[in-house]
Amino acid sequence: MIGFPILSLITFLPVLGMILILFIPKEQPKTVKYLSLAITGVQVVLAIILLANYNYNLAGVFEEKSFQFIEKFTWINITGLTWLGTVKIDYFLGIDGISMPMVLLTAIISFIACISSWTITKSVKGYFALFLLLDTGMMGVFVALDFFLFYIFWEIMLLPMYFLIGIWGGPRKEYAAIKFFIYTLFGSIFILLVMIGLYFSTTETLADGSKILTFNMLAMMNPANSTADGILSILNPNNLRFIAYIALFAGFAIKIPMFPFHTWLPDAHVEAPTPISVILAGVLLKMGTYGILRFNYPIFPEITRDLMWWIGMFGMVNIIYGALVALAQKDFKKLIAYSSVSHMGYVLLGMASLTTTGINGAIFQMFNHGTITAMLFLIVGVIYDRAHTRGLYDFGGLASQMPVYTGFVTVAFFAAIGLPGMSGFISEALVFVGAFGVETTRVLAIISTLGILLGAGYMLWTFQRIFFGPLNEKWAAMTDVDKRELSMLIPLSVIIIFLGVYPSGVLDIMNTSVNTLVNLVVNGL
Amino acid sequence: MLQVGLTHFLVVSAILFSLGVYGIVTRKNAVMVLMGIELVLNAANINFVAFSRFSGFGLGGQMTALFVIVLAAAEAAIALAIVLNIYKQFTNVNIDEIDHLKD
Amino acid sequence: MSESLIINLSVAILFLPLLGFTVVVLLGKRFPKLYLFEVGIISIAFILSLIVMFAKLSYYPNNIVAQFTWITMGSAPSAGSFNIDLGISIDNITVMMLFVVNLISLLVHLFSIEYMHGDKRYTRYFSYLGIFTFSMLGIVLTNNLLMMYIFWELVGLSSYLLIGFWFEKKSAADASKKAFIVNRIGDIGMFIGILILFANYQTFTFDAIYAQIEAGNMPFGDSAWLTAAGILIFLGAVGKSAQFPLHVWLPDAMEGPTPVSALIHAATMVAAGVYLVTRIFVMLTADAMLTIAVVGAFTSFVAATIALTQNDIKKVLAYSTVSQLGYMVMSLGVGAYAFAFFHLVTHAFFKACMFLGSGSVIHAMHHEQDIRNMGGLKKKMPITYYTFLISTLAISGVPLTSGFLSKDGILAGTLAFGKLTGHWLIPLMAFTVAGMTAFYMFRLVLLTFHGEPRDHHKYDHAHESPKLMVAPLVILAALSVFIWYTPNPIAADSGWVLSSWIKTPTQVVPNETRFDFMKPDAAFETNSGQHAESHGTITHSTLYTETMHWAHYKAMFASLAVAGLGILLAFAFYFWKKLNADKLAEKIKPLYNFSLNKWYLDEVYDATAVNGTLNSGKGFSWFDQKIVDGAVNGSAYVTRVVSKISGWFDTYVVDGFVNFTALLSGFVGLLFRKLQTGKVQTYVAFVVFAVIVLLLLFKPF
Amino acid sequence: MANLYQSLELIKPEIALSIALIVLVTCDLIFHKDKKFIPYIALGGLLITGIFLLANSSVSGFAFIQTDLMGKIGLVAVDSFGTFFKLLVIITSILIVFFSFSSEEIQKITDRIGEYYALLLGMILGMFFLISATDLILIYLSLELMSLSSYVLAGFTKLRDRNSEAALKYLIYGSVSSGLMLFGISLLYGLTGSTNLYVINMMLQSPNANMFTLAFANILILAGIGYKISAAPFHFWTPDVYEGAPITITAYLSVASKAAGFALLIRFIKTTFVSFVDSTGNWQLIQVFDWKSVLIALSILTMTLGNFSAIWQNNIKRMLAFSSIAHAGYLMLGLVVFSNGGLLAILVYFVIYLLMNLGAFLVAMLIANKTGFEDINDYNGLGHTSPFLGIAMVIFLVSLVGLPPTAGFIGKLYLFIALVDAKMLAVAVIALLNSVVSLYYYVRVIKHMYLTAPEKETQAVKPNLHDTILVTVLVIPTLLFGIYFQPLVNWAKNSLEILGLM
Repeated sequence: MIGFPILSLITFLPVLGMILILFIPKEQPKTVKYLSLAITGVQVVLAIILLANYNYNLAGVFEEKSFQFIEKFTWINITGLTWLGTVKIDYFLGIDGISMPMVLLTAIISFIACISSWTITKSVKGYFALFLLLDTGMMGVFVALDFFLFYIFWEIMLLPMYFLIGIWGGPRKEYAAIKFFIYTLFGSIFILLVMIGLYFSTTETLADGSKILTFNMLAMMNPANSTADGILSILNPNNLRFIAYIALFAGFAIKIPMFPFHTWLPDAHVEAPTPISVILAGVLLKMGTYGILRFNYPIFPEITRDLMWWIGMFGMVNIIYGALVALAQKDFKKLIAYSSVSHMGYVLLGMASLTTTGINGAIFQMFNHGTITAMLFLIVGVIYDRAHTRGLYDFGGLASQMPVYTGFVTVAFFAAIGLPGMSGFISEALVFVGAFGVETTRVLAIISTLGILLGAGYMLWTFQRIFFGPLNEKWAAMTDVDKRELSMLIPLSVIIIFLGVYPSGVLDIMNTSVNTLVNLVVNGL
Repeated sequence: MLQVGLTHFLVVSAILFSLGVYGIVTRKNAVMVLMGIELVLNAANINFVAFSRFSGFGLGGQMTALFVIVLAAAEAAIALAIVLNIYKQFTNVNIDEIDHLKD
Repeated sequence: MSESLIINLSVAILFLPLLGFTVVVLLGKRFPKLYLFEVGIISIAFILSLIVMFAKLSYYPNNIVAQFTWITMGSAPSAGSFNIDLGISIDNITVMMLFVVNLISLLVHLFSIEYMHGDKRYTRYFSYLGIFTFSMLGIVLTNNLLMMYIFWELVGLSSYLLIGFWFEKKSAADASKKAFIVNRIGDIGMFIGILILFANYQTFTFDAIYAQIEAGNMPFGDSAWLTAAGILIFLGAVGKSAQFPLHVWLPDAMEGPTPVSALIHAATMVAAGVYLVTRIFVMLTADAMLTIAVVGAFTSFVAATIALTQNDIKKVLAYSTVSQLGYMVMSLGVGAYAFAFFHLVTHAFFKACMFLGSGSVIHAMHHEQDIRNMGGLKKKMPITYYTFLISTLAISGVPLTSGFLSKDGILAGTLAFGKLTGHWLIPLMAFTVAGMTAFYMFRLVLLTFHGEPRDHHKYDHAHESPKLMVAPLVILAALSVFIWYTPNPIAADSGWVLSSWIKTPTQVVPNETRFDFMKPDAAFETNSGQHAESHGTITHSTLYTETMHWAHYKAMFASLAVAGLGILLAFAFYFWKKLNADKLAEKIKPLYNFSLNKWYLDEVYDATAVNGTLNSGKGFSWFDQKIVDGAVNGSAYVTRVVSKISGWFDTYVVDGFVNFTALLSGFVGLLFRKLQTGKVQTYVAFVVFAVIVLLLLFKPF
Repeated sequence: MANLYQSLELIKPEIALSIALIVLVTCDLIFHKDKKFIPYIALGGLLITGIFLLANSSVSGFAFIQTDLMGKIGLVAVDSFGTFFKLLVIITSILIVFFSFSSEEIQKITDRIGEYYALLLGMILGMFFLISATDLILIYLSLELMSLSSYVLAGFTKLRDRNSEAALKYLIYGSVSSGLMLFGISLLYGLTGSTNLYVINMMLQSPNANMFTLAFANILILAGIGYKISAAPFHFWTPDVYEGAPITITAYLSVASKAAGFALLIRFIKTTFVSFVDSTGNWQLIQVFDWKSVLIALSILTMTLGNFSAIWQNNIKRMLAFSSIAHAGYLMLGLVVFSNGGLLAILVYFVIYLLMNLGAFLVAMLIANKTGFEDINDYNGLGHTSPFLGIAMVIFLVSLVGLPPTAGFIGKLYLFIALVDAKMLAVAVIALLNSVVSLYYYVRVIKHMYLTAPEKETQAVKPNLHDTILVTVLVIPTLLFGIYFQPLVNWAKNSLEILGLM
């Protein structure tokens, strides 16, 4: 174990940076940028330190002692409320195999988004301050083990995101920003309600043996901690667990975004500046599925078992529907946005299988979609920076004009299509293997394979539109990718190909945890 | 002979109250509206006194009525000052024309 | 030579082209001479594969397998512990394929040095050849379905890149996309098939799966699933080997550079489908085999009929490739395993030779591809002509050629199949195709090389290709002669290839799901294990062996007859001009339509590819346009309409719901606003009203 | 006499306030020329009152005990609950005095400045008694004392028509409401024979009264209190008066006067209609009137109406007026659960509401001072030109929405905890959906400040040191209580005692 509170550091370092930035005079945008880059860089280093010290054999999931890098101390402790007993909220951080890949992903994507933000010229100070705040929120969501803390991090992200889209976005930014805000807030009120409900249904045993109500999400997973009459307690015959499950699921589903809650996504993506699209697709969408795996699955295993077909069904709808809509798009970025909808469907499908393979695939797909879609958005950004248009019909023949760029696009596109040798293939394959292996989701898996075909369809169609054919003379002066862009595209390509060849690099991290999770959901604690 | 009892007082009070409310809602002139308010207050006063007198509750009710009368006077003073102010600015005291503040 | 050395060499053969690709693609821009590095790499790989082939064939009768664990899943709660392994398996077929792939790849590399000279993406071209070779070798070497699928997709990628190599041309870009997507359709089937097997056996490895099937462990407890798995995996082959109805991509793929067509779309990649079926041969049930046989036979027939009238030199070759692939697939379907693979090898050589030859012609004619504009090239390009002629003889099944040996075996196989099962349509189609093949191939030769030149301008500039281009032709033509395969030009069985190199494996599916003739008879069961050491033909039952013997000479004579007829007709039409093809077509038009209704297929395919629209009245055209081509091709109409509708749905309904709620809240707000009149008396009235309402609502009990 | 002495001991803060009022009025009369020091008298008086309050915070008991009645029941109850609200009022008042230093509107009237503070002190005195009163007559008197002062204050500046209009509307509406309430009181008196809440409670425990009349009386009284807390449908005066009144007074009305109103409502219901509090902190109502349903209906109506109307507002004061109506709805939710948990939620919420609402008004005032803008559409680009005020405004508004990590979230959290604990899930869902709706209009201000490009160069608003400190004083706890709310809850937890019969 490491001698310093590494999780707190990795989470709150950006806030520190934000405060520093507020003291840097407005006239020095360079300093602000380099400071942000340094902060996110240190985050990556910390994430690698975490990985290096990570014990692959500890499961976590529901057991406090097998979580790693735990930091836990009392944050709020209000005694003497006769009717509530002691109100105690812990500052409780820790990671297991489910959150570790997400922490890695967040660090990497933030760093790359930070490089991508170099082109920002409007109110640089404000931009990077908000960016770093967003970073803290994202990291916090993945490391928090107390529901209350989780919820705070979850909501902290809303406002920076609103501003980042709203101030630095495209023409319809105001609409997109508020739409994002309203949708996610709508989702999170359900999470809040369930959180309170669970609070009243769970007790935690203190050191002195007394039992108090708790927000500790690990305690919520153990039926032994249920109160007798809590509204979401499994012991209470009139419990509302089913409704709570749906509410919680809906709250997270909006973030995924799951059909039919997905319409905020294309708008947000199209209007957001490139780095924010990268963050949005790379990390934020993962929070939805992460939340479902972290809360819905272990806390409500019996309902998860009942609803697995439905989860898979929504996954399937996402896959097919997203792909079909993507086919009809004329805007490059919108197309990528819908492809995200489609790809997140695989995550849902894999999760629905309730098998190790499927859930491994789902989490791996979360990671891979993060890197691949981040790259796709960077690619859109490259072309948009030069041409100031994203219309698919406006281009043509760029392959000869920008060969290096085309090379990266090929990597990203084929990774998105799920070409073997790239990370996306492994995760999609695992998802299908998992979903197909279970009777409940088998038919869904078969139908979902159509998504592979449609994916190839829209991706190749786009590829042809933009890169093939005779060069559109309008873009004869277009330059190939520069060093800064290379510095973003190369690491992502390397990650994508490396994980395509050596998927165990990520899969091994989560194996133990996923097995434990599946066991918990399928067989109970 | 008809014995005048509590009920009669209450009926009078109710009528006064209703008249007061009616006046408040329908009169155009601000002063008339204020009169309506006085009627409502006095309806309450009648109640207090009547209850105090007929139900054997002691003198509390009658004392209350005194308080209310004093307060009504104070209120009237402030009200008239404000109405005066209104007159200065709007050159009339028709309260249905004073509707600049609205949605 | 130890087993581990063979393994190591094979791995080296596999990864050398990848090295070539990586180096050339990354540094090719800076060092334009790097294509030589790629060529060198392939030469080394070829030499290694030669060594491996001889070592394996000479000293190791058994499979050599090496594998490692790729992904560990730990111990899953319900399924127990399982891992995903990758590995290579080297048997005789593998090493022969290694040799074939590397040889043709090398020759194509050499050919391309001249052919592609001056192209602006010259080095990139060679790097693509490298990645293709790598992917193809992966398919050859794999010992499991997952790796098969992985490399399957990777050849799809390299095919995509190479077909679209001249992406400035819209047709090339379209063709590359079409190829990838049509292949994907097949791949999905294959993927589901693999899923069926994995879901039941928790492994991707061929041997492990077959061991479980042999143990009577059916997928989901029903042999129908086994049939389904077989057919679904075969769907992958349908895509890659351009079988009906997914064959539409291959003719379009001729948009790629001609050497690429030779390497990928004639000799190697398209044969991967056949190779896949040989790999899963042992788990095919009778139903699956029949399906495969029918698909193969039908494909070969459809393609042959189409090839009869093509005028683009590469298109003719492309359809002939489809037709020959259909042959191989059919051969596997009827159980003639060894001949199928044999034909794969011989076909690879002579078809590569033809493609390279056509490349040579096209090169000489300044990228003229229409045979109606050629003629008389024999004098100008003698080496090209003679090599082409040898290959043509081979494909027509003229004795003394390799093609005769392999084709004859296949025909015998179909004949035997017809006799054994009563499915006579299959041999009928097979023989018809043999005749048509001979006809259209000779038509091609005659129109191209004989007669008077029809485009004098181009003819005058034509000249024999440089040495680097003709050398591969000569090598390949030489390999199309029987002597490399058997000392006896009329009995392939007696040759070393069929007698000792290609061993027909025993099926593992339960007896009741096999064809009768595939069931081992009593004598057989006693010494199972050694049966693979056979005398050439399928040895699964004595009945079958006898039938094959019965069929052997009948098939030979029949095939000779039909081939001769075909050649004769070709000469009659195009050399002696005794018959006028145009007139004939005019004269027998109604009959033509009626009797050879399949011709429509060709027209419909052609028209959809060009126009995207065609009146559909006949079942075929409808089927073709809407489902086969329509779903994927340039029109992609159905998909588009659906996606448009979903797009609309998304904008107006899903989004609309959200906006509607916003609107509703706005409306409610407006309603409330109406209350705020600004008149204080109204407010007071509201209060009084509210008091009354509250009193009515909450009046006690 | 001992009784009187003890009583005076208990109402020391009120006495201090009264003395401050007298001193202020006297000084105002004596010094004609220079009145600059007058506000400091008010400030001093408020501080001394505050100190007395703090000193008194652990004291509880009845003042002015009427010995002729059963037990020790007084006119004024001094308890921790009352002290809590009085402290809120004092804090608000002190802040408002500082606001007034910054306010251009108030600074323009130099000659009548004494009256302004005198009226303010009078109003505070009224609120203090209102908070503690346990007798209907005292309630009515203190309500009137408070109202009469506020009528004048609403129209105090007389700078524009709208000041006078606001005053007139407030006057008429207020008078009618208090008239209705008085009529209700008279009926209640008639039914129970007393104006003392405790006595009424006892009488109701063994009811023989006419239930219909009782309901009528209750509703009339509710109308009076509802007007004070601007609960729908008694809220109609609020937007008009808030818009018309000087911004300092608007802010004051929205917090202090609402606090007093809520204290009254809670105390009135708790002491009059609750029979006992069980061990889990639930209040058992006397089964004479269905307060629960009435209050649920009103609170839902209030928050819904407030939120939905606010969407359409362009004037920031008017928008904040509707927002304060909505918040009154949320606050009433704390009461409808009828438990100590709900009461705790109200107390916590009120402190937070004080901070964020005053903060929002303060920023709006500073902007209006400099630019004259009260229309949200004129705020375009202000966030960029005035970063400090912009960020502060964002924090206040986000807190009003109730998002973490601001204090507003904690307020909402406690409310919902109380609701879920009482298993009133439907109400909780409605309230949550309402808070989503509220996002629209709060964020609209943010949108205009940051997202919408201004048509012309926006004037930068640079707050001076005084204003900066004032804003900071409000921002810091708004953020701090969002992250570390333990002291706040502990304070509220110790302020739940409402003197009653038990």
